[in-house]
Amino acid sequence: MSDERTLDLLEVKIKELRELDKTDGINLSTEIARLEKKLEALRKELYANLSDWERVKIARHPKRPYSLDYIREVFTDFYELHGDRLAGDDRALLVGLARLDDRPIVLLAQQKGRSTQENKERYFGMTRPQGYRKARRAMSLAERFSFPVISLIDTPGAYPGLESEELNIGGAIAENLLAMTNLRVPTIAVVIGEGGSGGALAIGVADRVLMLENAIYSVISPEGAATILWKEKGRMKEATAALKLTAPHLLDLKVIDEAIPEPLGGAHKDPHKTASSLKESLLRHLAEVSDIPPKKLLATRYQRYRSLGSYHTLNDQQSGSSLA
Amino acid sequence: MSDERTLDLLEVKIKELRELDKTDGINLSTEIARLEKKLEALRKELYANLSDWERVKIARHPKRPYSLDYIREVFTDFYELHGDRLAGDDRALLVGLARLDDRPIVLLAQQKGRSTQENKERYFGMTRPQGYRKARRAMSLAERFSFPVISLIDTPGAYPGLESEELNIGGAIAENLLAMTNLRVPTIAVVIGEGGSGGALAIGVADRVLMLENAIYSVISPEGAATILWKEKGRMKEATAALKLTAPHLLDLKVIDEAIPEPLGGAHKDPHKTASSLKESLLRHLAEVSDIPPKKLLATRYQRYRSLGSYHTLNDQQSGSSLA
Amino acid sequence: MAIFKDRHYFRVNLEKKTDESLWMKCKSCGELVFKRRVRENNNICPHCGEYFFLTAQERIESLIDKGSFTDISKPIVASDPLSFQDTKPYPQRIEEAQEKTALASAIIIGSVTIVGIPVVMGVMDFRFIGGSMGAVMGEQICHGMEEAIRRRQSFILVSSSGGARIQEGLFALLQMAKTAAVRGRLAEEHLPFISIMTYPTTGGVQASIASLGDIIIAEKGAMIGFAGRRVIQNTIAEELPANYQTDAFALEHGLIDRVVNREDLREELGKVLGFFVEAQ
Amino acid sequence: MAIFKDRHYFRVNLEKKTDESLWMKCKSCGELVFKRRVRENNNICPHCGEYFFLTAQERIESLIDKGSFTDISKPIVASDPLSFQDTKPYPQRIEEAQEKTALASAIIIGSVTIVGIPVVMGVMDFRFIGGSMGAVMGEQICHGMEEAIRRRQSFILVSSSGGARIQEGLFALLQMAKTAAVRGRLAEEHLPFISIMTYPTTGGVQASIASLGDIIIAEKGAMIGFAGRRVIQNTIAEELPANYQTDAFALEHGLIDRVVNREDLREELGKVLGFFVEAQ
Ligand SMILES: [Zn+2]
Ligand SMILES: [Zn+2]
Repeated sequence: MSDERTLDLLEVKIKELRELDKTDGINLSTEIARLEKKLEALRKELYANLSDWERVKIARHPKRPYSLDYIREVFTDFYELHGDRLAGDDRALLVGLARLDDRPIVLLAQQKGRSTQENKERYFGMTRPQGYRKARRAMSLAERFSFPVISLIDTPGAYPGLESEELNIGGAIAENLLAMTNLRVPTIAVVIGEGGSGGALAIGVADRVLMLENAIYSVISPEGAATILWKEKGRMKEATAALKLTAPHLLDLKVIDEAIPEPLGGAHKDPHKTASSLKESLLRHLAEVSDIPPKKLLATRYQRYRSLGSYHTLNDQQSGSSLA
Repeated sequence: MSDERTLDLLEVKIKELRELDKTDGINLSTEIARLEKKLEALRKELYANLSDWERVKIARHPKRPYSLDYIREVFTDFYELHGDRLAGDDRALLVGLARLDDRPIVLLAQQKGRSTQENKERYFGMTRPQGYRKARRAMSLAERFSFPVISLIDTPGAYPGLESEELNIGGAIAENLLAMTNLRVPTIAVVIGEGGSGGALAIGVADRVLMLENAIYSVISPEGAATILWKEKGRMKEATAALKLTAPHLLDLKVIDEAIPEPLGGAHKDPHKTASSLKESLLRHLAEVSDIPPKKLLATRYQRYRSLGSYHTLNDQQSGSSLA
Repeated sequence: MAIFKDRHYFRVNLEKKTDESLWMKCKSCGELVFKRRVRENNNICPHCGEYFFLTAQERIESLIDKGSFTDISKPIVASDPLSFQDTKPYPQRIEEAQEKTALASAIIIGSVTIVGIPVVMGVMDFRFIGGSMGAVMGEQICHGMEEAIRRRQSFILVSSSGGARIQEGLFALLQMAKTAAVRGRLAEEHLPFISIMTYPTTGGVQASIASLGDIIIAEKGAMIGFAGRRVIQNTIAEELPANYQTDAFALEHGLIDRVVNREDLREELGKVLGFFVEAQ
Repeated sequence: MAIFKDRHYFRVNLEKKTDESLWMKCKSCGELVFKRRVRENNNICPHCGEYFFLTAQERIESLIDKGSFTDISKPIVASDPLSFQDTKPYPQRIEEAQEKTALASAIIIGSVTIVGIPVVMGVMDFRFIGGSMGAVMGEQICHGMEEAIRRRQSFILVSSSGGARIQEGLFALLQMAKTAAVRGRLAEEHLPFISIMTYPTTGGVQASIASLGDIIIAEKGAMIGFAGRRVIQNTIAEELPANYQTDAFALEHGLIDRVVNREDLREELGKVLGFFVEAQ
């Protein structure tokens, strides 16, 4: 079976043929059309049954669109707000006002860096307490002025480190969880890349939880799980399979509401198309949740989280015996 | 006229005579009684007309009782709560639960140090952002569980310094001012020593604002005012007189509700007696404000602050002309 | 999943005790000490003061008024929503943990009195898969808080957990949000929640319910924090101070209200609860 | 106090202008520049970009839609509750400041439109006793917020102040609480408050109303903070970084939302206000 690189090479060749076709007046259109069909078929074959581990690689692909890419394509008039008014301004979690088809919203968006310099500034996309508290401030603003809140989640996890602990990162995450369950405005969260544990959930409690098709969302990274459970970091593929961290799995498990389709091969193959799918989905869900009266919205959200998690219930006979 | 030190010496002598009287069986009681009367008369003469500057010295006297002294004598079961859950635990502003004659309350108490070591730990009684935010957390607790809030104010001012600015001390003070105007429980603030500017006011917005007789409460320290206005730090006596920062002045100006009497010469001459006066006053005011229905309490507090400050109103004729 | 079906639900009864060996050797001072004396001493070595590990049952005993405990846990046990298997299947892990601890899950919910004050209490057991929070623990904590609301009592949670239960994947992570949500109801009802953090209170438990106490008390020697030393050293290789995530570190940085000796915890709780009971 | 009685109340009218000299010399680049050109350029040097000082009148002009200004300040002037005298009597200081600025106090409250959106705006003038906040400024700010509530409009405050007005003693200090209280009403009414901090926004103004904006925007070059360099050096003799209390410092430490060039402020305000107007 062909691999991704071969197909990318083929794509380049087709592009070169098209140039040739144009500049020299040679008619290659039939051949080009055939090649394109072939390429499409090969792609479908290649990507039809992506393994979970392959999806992890797509979710982390260095060319994958990040929040700012979607902010440019999906929203208009992004007006960034800085600072938690307490200790600093985290560059790995951006917040601001924006419009989604003319409707003002509050945006919370985790942002990875592309360059080394940008990654240093953005702590490789890992959110610090200053970021979570800035998000909380933005939530209060949203509530005061009835802006819906949309979260774009993309983080390997909360930033681990001395400063984070000194600023009570656990407490910051916990306070956000509580705040989001009570937020009196419609809320939508989308995992666009990596949904890394508590660091993702801290802006992910919402009326609708969506994922891009190749995004992942997990209680722990595959590498972390492999290290802890298999005592071997190298076994992250097995860990990945066990964790059921992909959008299709999580949709099956009814933990998320929708998996938003990506172009064949992943969002980075066609960022515009991905953005337009994301926008369509956001508009649809926002319209739905906006129609729900506030009281019912909150009750429904509460019920969603209250009822989360499966367990076995034992009948009274079974639970009658005592032991210590 | 005799000065304070001479009188203190006389007091020591009387004490020595009393010892003599006891141990050797010599009857000196008549002489002692006379000396005591004399001492009392001299004290009254000395302290009858304290200048404002003398009161400043009493307010800052190193032996003056501090918050913890009153906490021991006025309240019972003080249960200190630590930390702002954000960045640290300030030792210059203590918060906790306590009882005032069996009634649970939340206490906010600024605390100076006595030893060099303690002053280092308590930043010479200057409150940091961590302290104001801890106080705010305690206010929320008070509100959730309907505890009245009692503040003991004693600080030269908010702690100036790089870390304070980095943690947005101005914002921390501002947020407290807003929170206290809306706090849905009875609140009482007492300036027990130094009420240093915004650093004091940040826990001082209340239904009743009291001062110990020799406490001071000012927009700026006498030294600061002398430096800025007279361009000479040494002219703090004049600045003191101009600032009207003593309890009697502020009572005259109707800015505070009561000046709680201190023993002749200041609270440190008889801390127990001072504590019992403070307690009596607190109980009385707490009983009064507790009788007011919550809605009216808040409306009254709002009105108190809304109407604060005097100015001249010009009639329409005077304000008719335009100019630029 | 069949294995759970024919298992008994272990309702904890503190009265019944199997007496084991009489003596034990203190791992800190090396002295041979009477087991019963250790137990009566809150599992603190009578010689050197070393804190021995407490099971959930022992923790409850050390905190409550003698004889006041009733297990009011929900009769539930873990399911295996992901059919998770690492070096062994998840159901087998559960079964082994149940055998080892004589507990149905990593938490017990009890109705107890402390210094005469009735409260609902949740107590985690670190022996049960590291006290990790899966769907059962999440549900039990919520159940405990709802019982506290029904009874108009305070809720106390004693944490001892490494974080979320990996084997339940995202379901485990989401218990953080679930418990936080129900904690909000307790607040709306003006009922106190006192969180007690013991060794260790970390990861997803510290970053959710445990950090949301009206009052947060750490037992002396507790470890408190979000990301463990190893995670930090693997991720960013940062130098960490010796007191990292200790009780003193948490107090200094404002994460908790108090650090309390184990032997004083019961009295301390009585003192705190007293304020709230009077205010109600 | 008699001196106030026969004074006119200065209601600001931006249309009337006395034309002074035609040219000025830029203190930064030394170039001779047309005064009118400077004024049309938001008081920025057309040669080197230096920001010249803005009076309240100039600040208003630079922010609002031309011709949209109406002075809606309360007709009040300072009294002298403490009969304060330092090197001169307080009433004399007030009078001198009024003469210098052609203003009744250190703040103007206006009804204006910004990019077509009607708002109530307060603008401080640093020339008037350092833009210090006494009872008049406190009352005017509250009046402005109450007008915003009455008109269902946003409130914008442009700060330029060294802090509380020392000459009014505790009355000045308490304006911090007074303005914070009324700001609470604006919040309850779900009306936006946009705080603009310029050079300088410090002391009691920064520690009260100016820091309570829903959105806080700093003009480039602003000085923002509580305690000035000199206070810190006199009190604790600490080393301070070069960027202490600069706009960049405030942004880095999370005190403010944005830093904006003077020439972009009007458009920026239009952009922000747009969001809130639509949401209402
Ligand atoms: Zn031992
Ligand atoms: Zn120039």
